[in-house]
Amino acid sequence: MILTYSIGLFVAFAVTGIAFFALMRETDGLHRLLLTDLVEVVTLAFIALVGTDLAEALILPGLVVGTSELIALSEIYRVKEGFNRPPSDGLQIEVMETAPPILAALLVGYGIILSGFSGGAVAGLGVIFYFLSRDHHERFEVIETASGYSWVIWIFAFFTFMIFPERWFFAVMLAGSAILVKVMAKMSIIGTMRGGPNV
Amino acid sequence: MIALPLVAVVAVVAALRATFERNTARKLPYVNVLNFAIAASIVLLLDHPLSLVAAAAYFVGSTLEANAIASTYAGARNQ
Amino acid sequence: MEATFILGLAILLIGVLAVAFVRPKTYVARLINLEIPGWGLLLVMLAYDETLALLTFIAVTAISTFVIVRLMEWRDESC
Amino acid sequence: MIPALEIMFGFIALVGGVSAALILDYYGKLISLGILVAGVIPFIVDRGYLDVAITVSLIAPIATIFVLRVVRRADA
Repeated sequence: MILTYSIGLFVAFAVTGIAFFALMRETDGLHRLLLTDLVEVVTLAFIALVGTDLAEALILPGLVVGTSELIALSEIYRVKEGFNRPPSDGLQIEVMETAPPILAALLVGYGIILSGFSGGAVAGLGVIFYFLSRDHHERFEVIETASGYSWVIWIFAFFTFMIFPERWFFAVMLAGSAILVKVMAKMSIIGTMRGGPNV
Repeated sequence: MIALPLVAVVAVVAALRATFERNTARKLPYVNVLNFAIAASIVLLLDHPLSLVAAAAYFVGSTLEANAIASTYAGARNQ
Repeated sequence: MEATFILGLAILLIGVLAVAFVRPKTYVARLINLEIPGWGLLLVMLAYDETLALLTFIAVTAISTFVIVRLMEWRDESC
Repeated sequence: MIPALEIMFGFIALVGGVSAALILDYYGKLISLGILVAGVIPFIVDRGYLDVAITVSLIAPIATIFVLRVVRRADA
């Protein structure tokens, strides 16, 4: 067990060295963005080596921060380089005609069962995939409204924890479903961000 | 108990053939054989009702992936 | 436990080498190679039974792939 | 899982990873990623996480389809 951990730590250090070496030598902007994603994966390996519930509790915030950081960096890069012409239509293959509703339904259903941030990410991926294959207009009000209501539910669950601690199960359920809707709404907005008329 | 090692050997052979095939279009049948073998080994590995669902999900997903690659490749070649 | 862990470390090492010294040096090749260390990290997490982190990691990897893909599409359209 | 099977499936995963790193063609790289996933899935199933296996095998093709959008543009 101890030997396993030392081997893992050694490999993790070597891999981190390689990743930062590549990041140091790189000058192009988009390549640096891709290498930042690599550094995120590599540093998560350190946390994963801890190997208890503590690791799980540390990886989840790392993933949240990593995603939001990547989204923000890509937007900054896009604005800085002046890419202001939205991309045209995507992949025109026959698989994309029938598969997205089924796959999206499966992923969203499983995400609802999972709930919390994990469920939100899984369900949001399904919604991204669905929006990617369809024409989508004027759906933003609905998504934003759902997101706002879920924020209210989250606050309500928080106060339930504070005021009625004996109703903790109810509060956990409320908070889990609210975070699910919130994360799913945010992720699905990524899928619609293709530069349409109302973005 | 002979079924599982047999399926694994088939999977290894299919993976090697798919890897060392030069032509990209000719890799895809070997990948399909590999997907069949892995779906079979999922069912044989774990004796549980849900493993059938997992094998079906893997089969659907990998077939979808191979189909998407094949049709994009064909579309790029036709242009 | 042992086999999963060592296989995960090996794939992590291969993937990081593949991303750091990518050939041909294009954005698309680096984006595809970026998925390899993700699977290695998945195996390491699997060896320590971190189920929830694993599920979230897979979903988040796909989402960040999509974010970069979208950025590249904007770039291709504008250049 | 008996050691022989672990060696076989691990070998499939390693072959997929190495060839995904070495092949220059984009479509070949994506096919090799599929081989890597095929080698990883039996390890997940063997540890009993069938729900994880279902999710992984549904998400992997979605990520491939995302990448295909860029590959088609770069290839054309």
